[in-house]
This record gives sequence, structure tokens and C-alpha cells, in this order.
Amino acid sequence: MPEKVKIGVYTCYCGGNISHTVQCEQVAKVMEGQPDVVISRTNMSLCSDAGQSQIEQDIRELGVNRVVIGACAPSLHEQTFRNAVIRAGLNPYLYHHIGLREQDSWVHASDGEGATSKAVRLMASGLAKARLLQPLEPIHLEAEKQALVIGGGVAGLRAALEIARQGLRVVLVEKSPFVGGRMAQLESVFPTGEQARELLCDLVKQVSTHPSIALYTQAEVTGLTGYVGNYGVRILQHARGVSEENAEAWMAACQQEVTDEFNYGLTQRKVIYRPFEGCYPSTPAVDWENYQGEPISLNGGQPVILKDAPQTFEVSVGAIVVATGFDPYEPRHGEYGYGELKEVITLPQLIRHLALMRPGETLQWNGQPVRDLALIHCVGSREIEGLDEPHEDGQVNNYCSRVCCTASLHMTEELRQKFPALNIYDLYQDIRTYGRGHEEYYRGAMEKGVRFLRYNGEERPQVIAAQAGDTHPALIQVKDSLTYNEELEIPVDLVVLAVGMQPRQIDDLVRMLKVSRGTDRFLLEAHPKLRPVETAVNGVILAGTAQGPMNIQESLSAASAAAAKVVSLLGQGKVELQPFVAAVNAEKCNGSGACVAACEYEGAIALETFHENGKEVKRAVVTPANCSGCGACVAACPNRAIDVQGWTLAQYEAMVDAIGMDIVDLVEAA
Amino acid sequence: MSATQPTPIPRAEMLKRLRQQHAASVERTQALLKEQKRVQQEICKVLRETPKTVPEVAAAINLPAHEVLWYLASFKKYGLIVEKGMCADYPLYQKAEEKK
Amino acid sequence: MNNLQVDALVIGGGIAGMQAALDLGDQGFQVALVEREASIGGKMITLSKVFPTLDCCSCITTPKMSAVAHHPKIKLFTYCEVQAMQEHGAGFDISILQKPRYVDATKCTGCRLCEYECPITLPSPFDRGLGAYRAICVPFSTAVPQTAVLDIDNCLLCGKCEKACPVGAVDFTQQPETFTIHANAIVLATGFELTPLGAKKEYGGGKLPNVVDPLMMERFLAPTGPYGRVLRPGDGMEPTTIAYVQCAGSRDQTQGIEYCSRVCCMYAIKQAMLISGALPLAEITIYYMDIRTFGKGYEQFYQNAKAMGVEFVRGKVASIREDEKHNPIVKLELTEEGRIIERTHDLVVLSLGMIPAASPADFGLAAAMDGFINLPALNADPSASARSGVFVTGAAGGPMDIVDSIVTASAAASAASAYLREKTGTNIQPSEVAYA
Amino acid sequence: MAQTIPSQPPKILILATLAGGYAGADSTGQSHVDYPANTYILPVLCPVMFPPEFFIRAFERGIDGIIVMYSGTDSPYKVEAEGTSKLISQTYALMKERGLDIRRLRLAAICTVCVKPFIKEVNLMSEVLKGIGFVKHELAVHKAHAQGAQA
Repeated sequence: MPEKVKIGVYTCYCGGNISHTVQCEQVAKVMEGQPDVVISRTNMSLCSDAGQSQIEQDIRELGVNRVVIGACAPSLHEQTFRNAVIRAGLNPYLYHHIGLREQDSWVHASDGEGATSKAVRLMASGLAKARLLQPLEPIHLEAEKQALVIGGGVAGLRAALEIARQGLRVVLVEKSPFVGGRMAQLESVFPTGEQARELLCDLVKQVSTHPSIALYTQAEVTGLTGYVGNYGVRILQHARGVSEENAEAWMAACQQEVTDEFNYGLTQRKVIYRPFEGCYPSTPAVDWENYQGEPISLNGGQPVILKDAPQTFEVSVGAIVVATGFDPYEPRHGEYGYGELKEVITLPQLIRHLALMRPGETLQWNGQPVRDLALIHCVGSREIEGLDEPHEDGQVNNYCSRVCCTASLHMTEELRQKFPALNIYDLYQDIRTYGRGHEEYYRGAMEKGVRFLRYNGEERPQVIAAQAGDTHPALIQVKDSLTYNEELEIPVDLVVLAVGMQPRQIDDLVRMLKVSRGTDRFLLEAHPKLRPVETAVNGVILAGTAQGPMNIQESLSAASAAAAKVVSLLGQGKVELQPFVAAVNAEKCNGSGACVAACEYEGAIALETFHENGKEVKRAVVTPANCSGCGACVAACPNRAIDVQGWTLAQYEAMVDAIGMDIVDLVEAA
Repeated sequence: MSATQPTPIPRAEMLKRLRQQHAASVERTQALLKEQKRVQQEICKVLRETPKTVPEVAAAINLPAHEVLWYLASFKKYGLIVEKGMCADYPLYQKAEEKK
Repeated sequence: MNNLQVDALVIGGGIAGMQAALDLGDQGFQVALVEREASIGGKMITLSKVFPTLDCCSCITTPKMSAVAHHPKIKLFTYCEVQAMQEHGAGFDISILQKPRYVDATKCTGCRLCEYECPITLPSPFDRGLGAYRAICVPFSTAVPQTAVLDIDNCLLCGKCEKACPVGAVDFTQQPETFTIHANAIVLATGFELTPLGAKKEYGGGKLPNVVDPLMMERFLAPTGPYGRVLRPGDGMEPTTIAYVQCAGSRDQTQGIEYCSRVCCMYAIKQAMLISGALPLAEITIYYMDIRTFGKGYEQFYQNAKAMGVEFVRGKVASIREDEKHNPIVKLELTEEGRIIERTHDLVVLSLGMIPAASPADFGLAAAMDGFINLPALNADPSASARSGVFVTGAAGGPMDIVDSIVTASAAASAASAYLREKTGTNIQPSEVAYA
Repeated sequence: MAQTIPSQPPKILILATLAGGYAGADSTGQSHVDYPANTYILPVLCPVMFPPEFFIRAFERGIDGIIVMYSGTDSPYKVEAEGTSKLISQTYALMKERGLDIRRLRLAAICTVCVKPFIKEVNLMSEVLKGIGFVKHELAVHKAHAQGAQA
């Protein structure tokens, strides 16, 4: 049998703030006479220790089991009183708070009588709600103290390491056979001038030796079930193909060569390969996508045909960090002459080209010495709708890629140092060297004779082939606003396109995770300030350039921030959610499915089949972990069989009735 | 009671010390208050009849316009005056009705 | 006052410090947050709306402030200064000065009766001197804690507030107190100040009444601002032509500030959009050399502003003077045309840059070239300072916007948490059941 | 008696979201701006939970005007902006059937520091109610008409 409702009502003077306008004693007196009220008190300052103790005492000694407080705004002290109620052993959700200060005494100072009757009605509505309050428990879900990190670039590595250092286990999956991602393809990094692969090597060493991190290369996520705290992830991992012991012999014996994506197509590599010296894992891998079944004879033995033996396994994780990174923008055929003129390359290609050169070698391209070189900024970035040609999905890249300006000017410094005689032209719209030490590259370039030309995004420069017999193979035509919009033609030996960033192709993953993408196609955060590394899907967190263009420093910060969110979520081994979620009254539910149709939250509510008196019936079942508590289902249900716990429709009706009542009736009822 | 514990200084003594310590700033503030009261009276007098703009008030009481604006902002915050429409690009200010 | 042992001390209660404290607290660490001002909220709480979403700033800041105040694992100390930081084997001893509020914080209910009684009115620092406050007041409407503070240097000692206080909270006998916090890790979130308005003499900032700084404009645009609308401070006129001078406190060797302050382009564009909303007839011009809208969604924001009619003029502003009506006259070289022109505006905003609000040396740390705390491992461990156990977040480590500050705050919390668990073996007690 | 005119002023119910209107009302309080006392603010998580019948019932119980102060597109809930407006239009249809002046129900986006818009909404509703009077009267008149039509 349900316990008899015994309400304690407290009207706070707030040191005069309320009582100067509202006749608190009168309010308390009316409350005293209302049904179910066992005690009605006033207090000069209820939030004081003495005030709180009084409430606790009444709960203990008078058996008060519902508490209604009229005081300052709930945002100020609701938690204070909730804690007092808890201390007295009562469920904190059996307490209701009415704001009599911000929403009554302070705004009706000129109408004391009106303020007092408002207080009476509001308090009466509080009683009405209190009678219908039910004890609630926060939803505690057991959570796996393990996280999945997707992507083994710098952000994924950093996120994995920080999560592991904070006591959770990590499953790190990398699609390619080696970790390091795009950072491994860099050489000197701004603004420190450190070597990218040396920095990575330190990070990889920490990741690979951490006992709580399990790394799977050549692996991808192929299936996903569950929700925050309890995701089931299916992972498919390809075979390495060769073993460490005969690694060198395998690579030597392999004949088939393919374009080496590590060097952005500048070189060829074998299909059994290591991308670079010092890669991790160091065992070479078979590039199954390109291996065409060539029989390989190891050390002159029987030729064998290598076979991939992909394995699928499942892991349970509580949260997922998406660190899938970026691809450099690939210019269209003919964009600034790219693909048409051999002398047009991208900045990432130039970085690899310089890395492949021998020390002391002069700068050459295509066998010809490079005397004049031009960098063009904003290639694949800051595109203008209606002016620039849209990409496959009909969109233009209207965003700034953030890193290309500094990367370009950092490159000019390296070029000037290595090849002092080289003439460098820099064609830009705005120089965006925003970070620590970035502006120095810009100033350095200006001082050291890099020739800057400023073009307008609406009239981008053109790159054309030179006429036969010209001194240079290519010609750039540009309207330069630094020389009062003079139309210039610059003969050059090499054109370097500072290409922007675009998100990797991860359509399947996006579908599985149900995360959203912005109009820039990068993954979308839940809120840029409130939850900048979380997605709208509880438990799915972003790290690094999957979210948008970032430099290494920013990727590292974002990855650490992602780790903080994972640890906050899973650190206790359980996730706690507010109890304000939908709950179905099975007796009233007739399985109409209206709630399911009304719900916008994936997996929050579904119809399930039950057996009732030998008949199969459908009933709605809520998965609290996925429910936001918005209550769209409440309005939709034709049978009033569903409610948001703690905020039920019946409670609102009771409150409205109390407010609608004539004040005379309220007072007479007392 | 431990011997090292200092005896509490009586409240009156503490207030006296506070007064001594802040004698200069109190004097300065008193002068400021006097000036504020004077300006307040003048501005209120000017605004009693018809609403006025900042430059109009400034001209009437011979005070720089930016100082007048500061006074009006403070009076508005504490309920002494209200905005009352615009005159060209300038808001008009008027004395607030006395609260009961 | 009692001394306190915590896992982590966060210094600075702006958005970065609050976020770092919340992240550490959510992980179960005992955290102390020390703030120099009487309320937390930092620079962010003074802003109107924030880019690029144009969210109302207070809607984002106040819940964080309240979360900090109510967090069971966070102990908040406002109106406190860090005096000294001693390192010892197990961590740090930080000596803290509690400045006297002359109000008993345990009694004050934030009712403001004292403020209404106080006879003296002063230029409000919250409104950058353009609004008014009283010598005793709650610092601003959404301050946390909602505790009054008395400005003793501008007090008449008349005692009216003491009589007005219904709970007897005003206490003229309060004295400064010093106490020590023992912490195993420290997060520095000391933030920034604007470069001084008058730093570049040619621009007339601080002299010309209608040349203002961007935080003043934020107050004009905020719903709680000093005028409740956009007026120029010189004479209360509703401005119809407003100009922004970019890089007025950055990228300028003559001021010794050679770096880019990262936020000025975006706040100027944002303010231009907000002014267009408030004053639909206003003409707004932004004088710039490079527009640096590099963050997520920022370039689109810039393009939207252009489409809305905000005028972007590339040019170097040489000087600003005023006419007899105090209208600022901007003299600039149009770099695209190679000529020098003068244009008169009703109001000019100098897009000032950021300088550190605290000296890195106060925490035993070296400054980088830009004067902010040096981060020795930018591309490996960007939250780490040169001192083990001391982490850096937000603008303490260099200019950055709110989004970046919040991300670096979580990053610093993560790095501090990893450090605490590994180095000191801090055993995390599960949080008490917190019902929210 | 249905036609008895209550002695109290008309009652305005304000359903205000915690993330929007409710906090806005608190801000209004902190600014000490006076507005009429016949306003009763109830906090809600998200107003999409109220079926149109809820509003009708409230009018029948003597609530003269209702303002839904939601968070609009700033809401933490996916459905709030769209769902609430849909629901309000459905309610309007129902109100017309019952002979209720649809000006008795308003939807307004109010943010946490929207002091002026909050006051504006309250004043607007007060003005409307001054013009159209008590809901009980309106319902009674409609009932009488309906009966008259039947007879």
C-alpha cells in the first residue's frame, strides 16, 4: 500500500527579500490548512544551516515525506535543499521548489496583495505536484571501462594514450597497416622545427608499450550495437601477410610495384612494404588491395601465393573516439593546371619531394632546375558558391583549412635556407598565420624576399603552359591587389598548390555511429562551446581533424579533451543519467506505436512483443539511456500511457488546477 | 586558553583603525558624493519639465557630454530616470515617476 | 582560515579555468578554484553574444558558473590572490590571500538592499567604466557567488549598508586572511587582458571619447549593458557609421606585440553583425590587412557578414583624430589603390589584441616570445608547462578564442588527471551520489 | 454559476523551459522589473510533451491566457522548435472549435537573459486579456450559443 502523503511546506522570508512584498505568514497559514500538509513553516533564511536542519528534523521526526519550498530561484538553491533532503534519508525527487523571489516578490514590489495571492497559488500548485511525486533514482548503467579509438594518426594515438594513462583500457584500430597517419608524411613541423616522425616515434613508443592499449592495424569497424557505456563493436582485421623473421627477404622477393601513397604518388613501392624507416609496427605488410596474386618465391623456395585471412571479432566498449583524420584536397584535373602540367604539384608532394632529395642536391623538378617557384594558397579552401565548381556532393569547400598559410610560409623558409638563389612567389588572399610563432614565418618571408601577390577569391590566378621557346615551362596570370590590381604574368618552373583539408571518406562509419556532419562534411560537434568534442550521440567523441582542419598542436589538444570526456563518462565504471526520461504504464499501453513514431531519438523507444493471457501483444518499451526526456511521446500517446518521470502530465494538470482555483476557495479549503 | 592566542581587538577599536587607515579615501569620496549630489540635483531639475538628450543636458548644466551620459546611465540603472523616445539620433531622458 | 589539501588547484575562474575544474571534478578529483575577482565568469561573462553561432553568451557561461559553484568536488575561492607557490616533494603549497569583502559570505543572500542604500555611485569595471555601480554591490546580475563586495577605497564608511542588510552580513572589521592550499597538480588559467586602449597614440584611444575598445562594445550590445542599447559614449548618440580598426593591438612591432591575437577578426565581424541587428540603418566598415577567420564555421561567418553589407576595406590606418563634434576621423592608406584618404565615423572600435593577465614568472615559469606562458612541447604535449605538475589552459598560454579555450581546458584537465594518477598514485574516490 | 465573473484579475499561465523562459524570468527578477502579478510560471523541460487537450483543459479550469516560453532553436532537445510550433497550431484549431479566442495562447522564444522580451510577452497577453475578458465567460457564451443553435 502506498505510504500516506505527508507534506512539509516551507515559505522563506529570504531575509526580507520575499517577506517585504509577500505576506509570508499568511501564505504559510493557508498552506497549513491544505490537505496532506503536516507542517507549514516560515523561516528568515531557509538556506542557512539552521533552516536546512529544520527541514531535516521534520523529515525525521514528523515523518514528512514530501517537501515543498518557496524561496529564491531553484537554480540557486534547489541543489542545496536536495542535499538536505538526502541527508535526512528522503528521496531527493520527493522535493519541489517554487521560486518566490525572482518570480514573485522581486517583480511585484508595487503589488503586495497580488504578490501574496500569487505566492498562495504557486505554493498550492507545488502541493498539487508534491502529492503526485514519486521517488526516482538516477539511471545507473554499468559501463565498460574500455574505449574504442578509431584512427591511429596523431590524434588517435594521443587520445588512446591519455585514456589509458587515466586508468581505462583502450582498443585502437587503424585502417592502414601502420600508425602515424598524415603526420608521418611531414618532415619539419611548425613552429618548433622539430622532425615529425621523431615526435611521432616518442608517442608511438608510449602507446605501444602501454599495457592497457590494444592496437589493431589493418582493422576497421564493421558493426556496432548498443549505447553509451555498452557498445558492442565488430572489428575486421586483415592478415599481415608476412612475418617479421623473413621480412627483408619477403620485400626483396616481391616484384609487383604500385604507386606509393606515402610519397603522394612521387615514387613506387612494392606491395609488400614498409612506408618509411622506423614505421610501427616494423613488420612489413601486404597491401591486399593492390596485391594481384603474384606468386612470390622466398629465398629461392617454392613460389607461394599470399592469402589474406581477415578475422572478425567483437569488443565491448563504453565510448568511442572518432579520430579518422583528413585527406589533403586533391585538385581537380586542370585546376591551376594540375594534372595537365607536370610543373603543378601540391604542397604535400613538395614536402615529400624535398625529403627524397639527397643533402646538398639542387632543387630540380622533372629533371629541370627550379629557379622560380610559386605557391598558391587556398586551393580547395575558401571556395565561393556559384563561382567555384562544386565537388561531387554539389558542395564547395567554403571553409578555411587553417593550416595551409603557416605550412606554406614555413615551406618558404625551408626553401630559402636550402636554396638561397630560388625566387619564391606567394599568391594569397589573406595570410592567416595566427598561432604562436606563425607570424614570424610571415615576417621572415617578407624580409627574406619572398614576393607576395594578393589575389581576390573571385578572380583566382590561372596557370597555363608557356609557349614553346619560353624561358620557363609555366606561366601564372594573376591580378595583384598589392600592386593596385595590376595584371601580372609570372613565368615559373614549379607551381605548388597549398591544398586544404577535407574529411576522409567514412560514410559507413558515420552511418553506424549515427553522428552528424556539418555542411563542410566534417563531423559535427554537439555544441561548439558547451560540448566541443562530443557529438550529439552520447558516448561518441571526436578527436582531431575528423572534426575540422587543425594543426598538430590543436589535434593533440582536441585528443586530450576527448580523453577527458571519455574518462569522465566511464571512469566510475557506470554512467549516471538523470531519471527524467519517459516511462510506460504497461497497463494503459495498447501498443499503438504513436510514441515510437513521435520519437526523434534513435533507440529510445520501441514496440516489443509480450505474452499476455496467452495472447501476443505489443507494448512500448523505453531504453532510458537513449531517451532525452523531451516528452514528444507523451503528447502523442492516445492512451496517456507514457510520461516523463518527474514531470508527468498529471502533475501539470494538478498544478494548473491549483492555479485556476479561486483564491477564496483555496483559503476556504484551508 | 593558549597564551600565544592574541586577544581579539574590540570592534570599536577596529572601526576606529579602519577610519584612520582610510581617512584620505573617505575624504575624497565625501567630496565626490557632494559633487554627485549637486550634479544629480541639476540634472533632475533639467529633466523635470521636458525630456532631453545628453547634449541638451550637457549644455544646460555645463558639463562634458560624456560625463552627463555616465550620470544618466547610472540614474537609469537605479530607477531615477527613464528613456522617453528619441530626438533624431539621440535618446531622450525624463525623470522617472516617484515610486510610492 | 583552515588550510586545504586538494588534488588539483585551478588558478583563474574564467571559461578555461571553470571548464578545467569541472572536468577534473567530474573525474572525482578534489579541486580548488581560485579567482582574483569577486565572481567567476572571467571575460566571457561580460560578452554579449558569441561567434560563430551567435549564442547568447550568458546562456553558455552562467550554467558553467553555477555548475562550478554546486559541484561537490570543487571548492571555490573568489576574491583571492595567489601570493606564492612552493614546490615540494609531493606537490605544491600555494599561499592564497583572501581579500576582505567586508561582507560575511556565509550570511549574504545577494539581495542587494545594501547596494540600493549606498549613496556613492562609481564607474563600473564590469561595464569598463561606462556604467555605474555602488561602493557595495553584487558585482553583476549573474555573479557567482551572489555575494556583495564592498569597495573600501571608494567607501564613505557611512554604515548605511550595514543598517540596510537584513541578515547582518556587512562586516567592516574583516581583515585580509592568508591560507595555504596543498595541491598535487596546478592548472593555470590566468587568461588575458586587452592591450591598452591608449597604447597606440596615433589612434587616440583613451583620449577621443568616441574611440572605444571591443569589450566596451560588447557591453553596449549585451542586454544588461550600461545604456541598454548601442550609444556612443561621447554624447549618447545612436551611431550610424561605425568603423573597426583591425590589428590595433596586434601584429605591430611599434607596440612590441608582433603576434596575431587570433580573435579580433571574428569579434569585429560578430559585433558588426550584432550592430546591424540593433541598428539596421548603421553603416559598418572594417579596416583590415588580412581577415583571419580560420576556425570552424568562421569563414562562412565572414562571407555572411559581407553579404549582409558590412564593408571590408583593406587598408593601413595611420591615425585617428576628431572633428569639433567629436566624430573620429580615420586616416588610412588604401593598399589596393595606393592612396591616402580620410573618413569620418560616429564611432570607432579599436580591435585591440590580447596580452597576458598574469606574469608567467609569478608561477616560476618562463614566458614565450609573446609574453604568455611558454609551452615547451607544443607539438607533443601542448598543455604541459616547463614545470612538472603544472598545466596551462586557455589564453594563459597565448591568445585564443572561447572554443579553443574550452578544448584546451579539457585537454589540460586530461593531462593533469593522467599526471595525478601516474605520478602521485592519486586514488580516486567514487563521487558521492550526486542527484542532478 | 458559469457566468459568475471572478473577483480576481485574469490568470496567465506561463509554461517556461528551464533552458529558456524560466531562466529568463529569473533574470527579469534579478533586474527587479515590475510586471503584473497574475502570472504563474511553471518550469518545463520541453513543451512538446503537452497535447493540445492539455491547453483546452487549462482554459476550462479557469486559466485565461497561456504563454509557452520555449528555447526555440537554441533548445537542447531536437524536437522542441518544430514540435512545439506544430502542437500550438493544432491547439489553435481545437480552440477555434471551442469558441476560444486563439490570442489566449502564445508561443515565444525566450532566452535566459531575455528580460525585455519576457516583459513584452507578459504585457502583450495582459493587453489581450483586457480586451477579451475571462475565459469562463467566453466558454459560457459559446455554450449558450451552441445550445441556442441546437434549440
